[in-house]
Amino acid sequence: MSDSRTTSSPTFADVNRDVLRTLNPPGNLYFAWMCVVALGLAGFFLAWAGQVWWGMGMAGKRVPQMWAMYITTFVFWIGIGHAGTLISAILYLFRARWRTSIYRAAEAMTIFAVMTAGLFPLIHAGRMWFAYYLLPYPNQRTLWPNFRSPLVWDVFAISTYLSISTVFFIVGLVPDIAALRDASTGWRRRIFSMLALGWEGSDTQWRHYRRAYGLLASLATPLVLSVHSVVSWDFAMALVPGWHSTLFAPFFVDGAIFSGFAMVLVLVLPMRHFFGLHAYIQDKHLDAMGKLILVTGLVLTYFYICEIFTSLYSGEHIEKASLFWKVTQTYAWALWTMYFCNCVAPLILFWRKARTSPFVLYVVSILVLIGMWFERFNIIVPSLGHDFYPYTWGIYYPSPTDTAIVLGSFAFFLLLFLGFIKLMPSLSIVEVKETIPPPMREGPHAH
Amino acid sequence: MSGKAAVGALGVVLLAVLIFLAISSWSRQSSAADAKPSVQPINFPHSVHVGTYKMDCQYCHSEARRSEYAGLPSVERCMGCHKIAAADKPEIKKLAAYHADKKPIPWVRVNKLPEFTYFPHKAHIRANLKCQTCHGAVETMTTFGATTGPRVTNDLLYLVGLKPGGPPLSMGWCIECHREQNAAGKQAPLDCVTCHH
Amino acid sequence: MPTETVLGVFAHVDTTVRALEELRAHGYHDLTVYTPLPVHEIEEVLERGRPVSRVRLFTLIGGLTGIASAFLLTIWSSLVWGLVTGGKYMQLGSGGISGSSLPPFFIIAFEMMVLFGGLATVIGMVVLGGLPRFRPSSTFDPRFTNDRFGVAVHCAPERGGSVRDLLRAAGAEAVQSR
Amino acid sequence: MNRRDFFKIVTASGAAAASGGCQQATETILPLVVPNDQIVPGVASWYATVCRECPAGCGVIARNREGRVVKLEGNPDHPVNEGALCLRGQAALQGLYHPDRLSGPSVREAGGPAKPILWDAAEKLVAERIGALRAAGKGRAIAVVSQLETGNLGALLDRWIQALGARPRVTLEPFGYESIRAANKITFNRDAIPHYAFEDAEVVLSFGADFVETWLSNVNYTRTFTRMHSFRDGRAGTFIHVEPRQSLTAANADEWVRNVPGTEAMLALAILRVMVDEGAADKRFAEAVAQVDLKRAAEETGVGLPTIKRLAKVFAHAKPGLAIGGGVAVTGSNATQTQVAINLLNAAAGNVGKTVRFGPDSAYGKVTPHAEVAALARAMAGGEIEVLVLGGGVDPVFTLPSGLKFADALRKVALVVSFANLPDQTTELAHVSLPDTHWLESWGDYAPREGVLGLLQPTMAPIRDARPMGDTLLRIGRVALGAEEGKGPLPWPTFEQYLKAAWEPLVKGQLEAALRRGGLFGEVAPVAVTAKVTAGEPAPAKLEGDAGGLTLLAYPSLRFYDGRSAVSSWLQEAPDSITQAVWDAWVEVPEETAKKLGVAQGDMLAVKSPHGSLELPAYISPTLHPGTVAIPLGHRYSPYQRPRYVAADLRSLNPMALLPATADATSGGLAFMAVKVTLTKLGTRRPLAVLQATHDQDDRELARHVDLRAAREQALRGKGPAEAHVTMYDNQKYPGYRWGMSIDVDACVGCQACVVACQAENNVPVVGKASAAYGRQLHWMRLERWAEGSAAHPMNMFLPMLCQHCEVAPCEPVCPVYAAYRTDEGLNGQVYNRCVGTRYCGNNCPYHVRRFNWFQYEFPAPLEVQLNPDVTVRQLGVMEKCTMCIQRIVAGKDRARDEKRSVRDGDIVPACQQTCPTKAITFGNLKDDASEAAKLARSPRAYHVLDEIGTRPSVTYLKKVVREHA
Repeated sequence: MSDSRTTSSPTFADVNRDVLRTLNPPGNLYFAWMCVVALGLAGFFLAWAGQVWWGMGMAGKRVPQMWAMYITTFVFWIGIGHAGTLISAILYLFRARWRTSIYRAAEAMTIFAVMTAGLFPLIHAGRMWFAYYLLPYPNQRTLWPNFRSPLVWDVFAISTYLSISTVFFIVGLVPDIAALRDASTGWRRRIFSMLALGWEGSDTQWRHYRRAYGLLASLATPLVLSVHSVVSWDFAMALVPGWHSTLFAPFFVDGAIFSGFAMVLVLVLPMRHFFGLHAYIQDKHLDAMGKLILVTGLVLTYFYICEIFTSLYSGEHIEKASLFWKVTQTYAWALWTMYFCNCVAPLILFWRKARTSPFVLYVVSILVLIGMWFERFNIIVPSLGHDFYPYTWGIYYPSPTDTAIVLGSFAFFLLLFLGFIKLMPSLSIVEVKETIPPPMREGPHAH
Repeated sequence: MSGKAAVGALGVVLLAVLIFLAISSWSRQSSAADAKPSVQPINFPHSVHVGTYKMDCQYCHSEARRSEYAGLPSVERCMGCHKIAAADKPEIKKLAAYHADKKPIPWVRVNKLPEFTYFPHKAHIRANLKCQTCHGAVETMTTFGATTGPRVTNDLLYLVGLKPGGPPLSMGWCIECHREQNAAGKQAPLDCVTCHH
Repeated sequence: MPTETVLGVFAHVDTTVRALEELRAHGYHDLTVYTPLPVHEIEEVLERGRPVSRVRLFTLIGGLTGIASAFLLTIWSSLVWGLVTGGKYMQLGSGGISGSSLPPFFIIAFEMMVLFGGLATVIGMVVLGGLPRFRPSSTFDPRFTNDRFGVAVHCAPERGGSVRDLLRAAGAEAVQSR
Repeated sequence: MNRRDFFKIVTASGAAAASGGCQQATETILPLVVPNDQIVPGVASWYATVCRECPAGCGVIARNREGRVVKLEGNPDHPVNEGALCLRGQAALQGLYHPDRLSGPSVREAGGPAKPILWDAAEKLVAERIGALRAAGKGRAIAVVSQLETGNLGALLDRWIQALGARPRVTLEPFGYESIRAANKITFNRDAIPHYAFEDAEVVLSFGADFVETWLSNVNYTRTFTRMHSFRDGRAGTFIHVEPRQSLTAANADEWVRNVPGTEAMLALAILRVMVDEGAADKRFAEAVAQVDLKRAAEETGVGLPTIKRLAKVFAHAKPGLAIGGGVAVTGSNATQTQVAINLLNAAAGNVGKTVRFGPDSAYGKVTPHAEVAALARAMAGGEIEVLVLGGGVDPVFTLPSGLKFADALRKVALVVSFANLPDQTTELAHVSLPDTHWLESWGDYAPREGVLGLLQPTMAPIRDARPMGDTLLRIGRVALGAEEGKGPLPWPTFEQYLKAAWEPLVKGQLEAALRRGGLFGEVAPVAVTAKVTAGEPAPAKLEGDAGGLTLLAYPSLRFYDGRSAVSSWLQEAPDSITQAVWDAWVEVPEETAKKLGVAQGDMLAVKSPHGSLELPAYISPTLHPGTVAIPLGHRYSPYQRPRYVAADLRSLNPMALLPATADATSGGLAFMAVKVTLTKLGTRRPLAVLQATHDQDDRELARHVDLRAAREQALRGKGPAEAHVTMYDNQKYPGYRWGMSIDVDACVGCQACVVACQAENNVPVVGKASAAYGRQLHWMRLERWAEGSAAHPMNMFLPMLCQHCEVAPCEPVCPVYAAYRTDEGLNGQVYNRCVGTRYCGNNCPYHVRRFNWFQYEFPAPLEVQLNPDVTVRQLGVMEKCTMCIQRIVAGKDRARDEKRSVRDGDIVPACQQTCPTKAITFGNLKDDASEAAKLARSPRAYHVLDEIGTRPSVTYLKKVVREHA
């Protein structure tokens, strides 16, 4: 991938054209991917239907691993869902301009990841047809959810996160949809007109818009940090050795950012390649992303060390036994895979050439995603497998049902994302324009 | 294009599975059967027995004071009066036929609580509760019927801020009464597992 | 009073800014400026002397409502049954509320604050920005969402001519009356 | 009496009421046709009867709801079990409601399938054959085999036999203890099995007698053993057990002595020799041990000389002691010699008359010796028998050794009439099947020992078209004799009338009272006996087969007895306490041998003897004597369980397939230890479903122990400082009661009765082998075995683990919907209908006692009739756990309120406590300082499992007391 196309700066009209070009009718490759997605989704829903019909026993769970791959994948997707809002909110507040070309895709990824994650509590519940009991709705029995339960905190945190991310996303989209509206005809135009809410880009609209956007960003920032903290408390609030740790909140947030950025790269690099967006997603963007992955990876390594250290230093027999078992016994392969993927693999990003090489970045990102999935797996399955009570120690084996659902969740995510890139501008027209020099009759000057 | 066909087929499969999920989920929602005025094998008018002849409920439902169930009168007990009383009426002839065949009368159940609910009549009779409190104005019913148990519409009304009160034999309705009794100094349990075990 | 609206279409930021400066200098304050993106230079001219957007008030009220309703919901609903879990409880007795399980409620309060605050912010933006708009305003041109800037001046009909001249002089590509 | 008609109707409607999670669209309710004062719908009635699952004859009371029996409990008035019941008794309901129970009489052409037939026709068919034989003067060609019937059914059978001139009746009880009788005849000149007064002994020295499992009367002896042994009762006696295998009884011993199998006689005489040598026994016993060479004995028994000396010292000093013998290793060719040696030990120590009491003799003394069964088999094979009548409860094809070739002999009989009510290996070869009623549906009587007359009465109407065996035989006999009812040698119309007539002189018109009590219970005065000293020839048992092979120990199973209880899926799923395996059978292989063969647990082994072979998965035992292998008796899958719970049709699980038809020459008893076998690795695997991941506590102190001396000191000083709980929060207030439980680990013998009782009471489903192996069993209560010490001297602790009802319960706050919460009365409530199934509570419970409904579990008809109507049947996807029998608590409070009082200690008894033979479990109000549970919770031995987590459980455990010298 050459840098030749990035040399001359595009104009505002180029931006509109380039971005709108991504919405052209898709080619065969796209449909080939859709077929893969269709297969995955069919497996996903059939497995789910089987599980509802025959019971949770279709999934490989047991005593003591009453939670296993569903919650693993749930936390994984929630983690993925962190990069988007982080990029759009925190980096917005820090005025990191390199965010502009990737933030739309990242935000979409966030929403879809959270939606995917949101399926898992349903899939996971033994009686999902009563899942609405978790919502605080007034009813004749005067029964309410237990606000002391971390799962109810999850309900609040995740639904708030999904709502605010969606709002943030839509607010960002409005001016772009207006541009879309003005560039399209027929029924598309009618739909876009409705979605654009009649946006015109007048000065009044812009001033409230800018203020609202800033406020949303400042609300979303603590939210991002809180969501994965709350998810981490699902574990930290429990007694299970290997879960009961105050370290978990920052540990999870960092891991979430780490995996989120990896997922952004996994999605953005092919987009850049296939849509020819090299002018907007430049090497400096990749470099910045690579640095972030490196830093969060190093922080994560620090947390791993802390985890082991506290467990050893505590002198707590059961904690130590749990750790020792994880490191050396049945699931040791998963633990060492995780250490390799999350601690060793990102180290290559110390090297600048690696940070700007799409291939290396892609490989590292995939490894990071694998590693982060295994991190959640290692927290859940081996910890439960060797906890307080030796009588019930046991090994969890995934069943075809769990496997189909976990793989199917990736198909579900891809369906949403692939659909999105063909329906909505996956680069922010407005914000990309902000990064290129505005048109000046007197010639460009420093911005 | 095969891809488009696949996407279409996927849509159909997904729709089918979603409908399946919805139906199977809904069918597992164990709600109490809401029985409308029922077609009974013998048209038994409570209004005549309770209203006109002022019979005590427990004369027929004699288990109520000592058992979880109120009980139904044995065919023998029905015949105790109806050997003579109104013996020529067509409905009573049906009763006599059951008696002659030594067959129980297959009454259709009207009041039904879900299987996970333990409701002892005994404790409520001990607390001097009137049968009509729960079963309605039986003395006016020519055909006994009741619409009982929780209803989705009821929860929806609560959701929009109305308080229609619990429908009869629903949990909210039980609880309301138990709370009132406790406020009046009686001991009506409010512990979940007293009724759900 | 009848007014005339004059629309100038610009291709460049600097010409737009110039036109705005000129218009302000000539006392035209009833302006609508269309830009495909928020432009710092243009905002600088327009925001001069204007109060800060009231959207933040919406955010504040929304956030406070969220906190209050979260505490109301959690505390009240805990008291309805007063159930004990894990040795923690909150019960309403003759001596007031006994037991304490307050700390987890702060989490709910935080989430509700963000949710209500965020939603209120958007409502604020929509209301204050005059959205949703079902029919395009008369001065809007589809190019304004692409690469053109528009300055619409609302003035008395008799001053229309001078405004047109002013806009043209500033460098407008086209000047129209709407 | 019209009660039975009545039952039918109510039973029919009761089945509808017991439906599971699914709702029926329309439901009809059926009133009774005729009112009945014995039954109030919704109120339980109790009927006393006698358990016939084994010859121990415990008293049972059956809880009848709406005409169907839903639970069995021990009869508290019955002197044998005093309210306790073992797991087999608890599971008898599964036989009653077995889906495969024969639906009516049937006939079968040779080799063909069974065809239904009408009762009259079937009876006629048999009667004509018998009549013809009798007419031809060939009455001797008629043989009757029944299980042990000491009462009037036996008497009636004998009258029938006499009337028809048939061969004397043979009773078939695989465990007949003939050697004890023969030895008693030799030593005490009394052909009887005495009553052993465990409770009066200070030291019990058992030579293989597995009294916790099957020996004579397991509930009675477990119960009285605890009274002698448990620290709680202040006795703290000593129990020494000699056996090559660590059986459940051995696991409860203070000292388990692992000997070479078959050398018990030698060891007993060696002990006697030491006693004589050291002057602890009368000189007249010197004659008996003249030939005993201590050194050789120590060598051949594999028990060191110091141990022998110590055992002798301990036993001799006991005032009194008790020596008993039994179990598989004491059935060999020298069984009678062993028992004689044990008799001499008892006599020498002066125990006879004190702890060994003749007079109240055991019913087992009336079993016809196995030699007679063998003679019958020979007669059958020789074509002498033309009609064979097999009573209910006998399954000779399965329970007799393959060396006897009983099946072949059976095929030579022209007409085999079976009264069994469940299909088994024998009924498959029967020509006419006339299903007997289940004992819970029958009249009868049974005397487990002299002086104790138990009465059986129908506790419900037969759920299948079955007729009492007595009635059928009476009718057949009359037809065969050509007599009418009321005349001839068999005048009685029914067995019920025969029984009532026979009881009239005993009860003098007070039969109702006897029925209510469960029988007539009296004491028989001990009879004085004098011991004759005979010289013992200390020879080890002779074994057939490959001299280089391993001795096969085919040991009786606690769960299945001789196999008759194996039809129960509850028992299949109640783990064997030692191995914690469920469902499958296994071959227990010593570690050394396993290493040599290179087998791991679950690897298939072919076990070969000269008489047959078996393929079984291996269970590697670190404790088994290296020269042996052990296979439990009685394992089989009954047909209905095949598709549902296990993958394959596994019928050859029984080690009887390997045994020769060897009998002890003196007593005629069947030798269960008679052969050496060879093992071959097959290379395939059939993993065992073992519920306990490890028997090593990993220093977590789940089950704790204390030395006897320390325990005594602490008991004198009282309780040390109470555990202080630091908390920032207000403590919970208990306005009324606060329920709690105490479990004495010292008393618990690990018999699993509580596990099955809980399953019966609380509608706990059966999950099958695959699910159980994968940690998905649903038992609310489990019995853990924790082992400490070396393999040669292990110390086992049995820990019943159930919901701890923690005050600071980790399961509760994590539940998002309050389905788990703490009640005002100190229970952890679980509201099934609120549960969404997040399983968070299950993860967070450090004890892992919460159970999840992974599937919609079924109760195949008619087993659903057994469901307790007071307990919800849980839907798929919900969590469940021990409720401390909340339904019993509610009922207890209701009773108290009726009587306008508060609940008294002992009013409410959960199912586990109720059935416990050792009274290890005590439930009560912890707020009441005087309650038994509260007192035990303050004991110096009290502790909480995993108390360092701070869950503050309501279940208090009491440490096991370890005898120092052991």
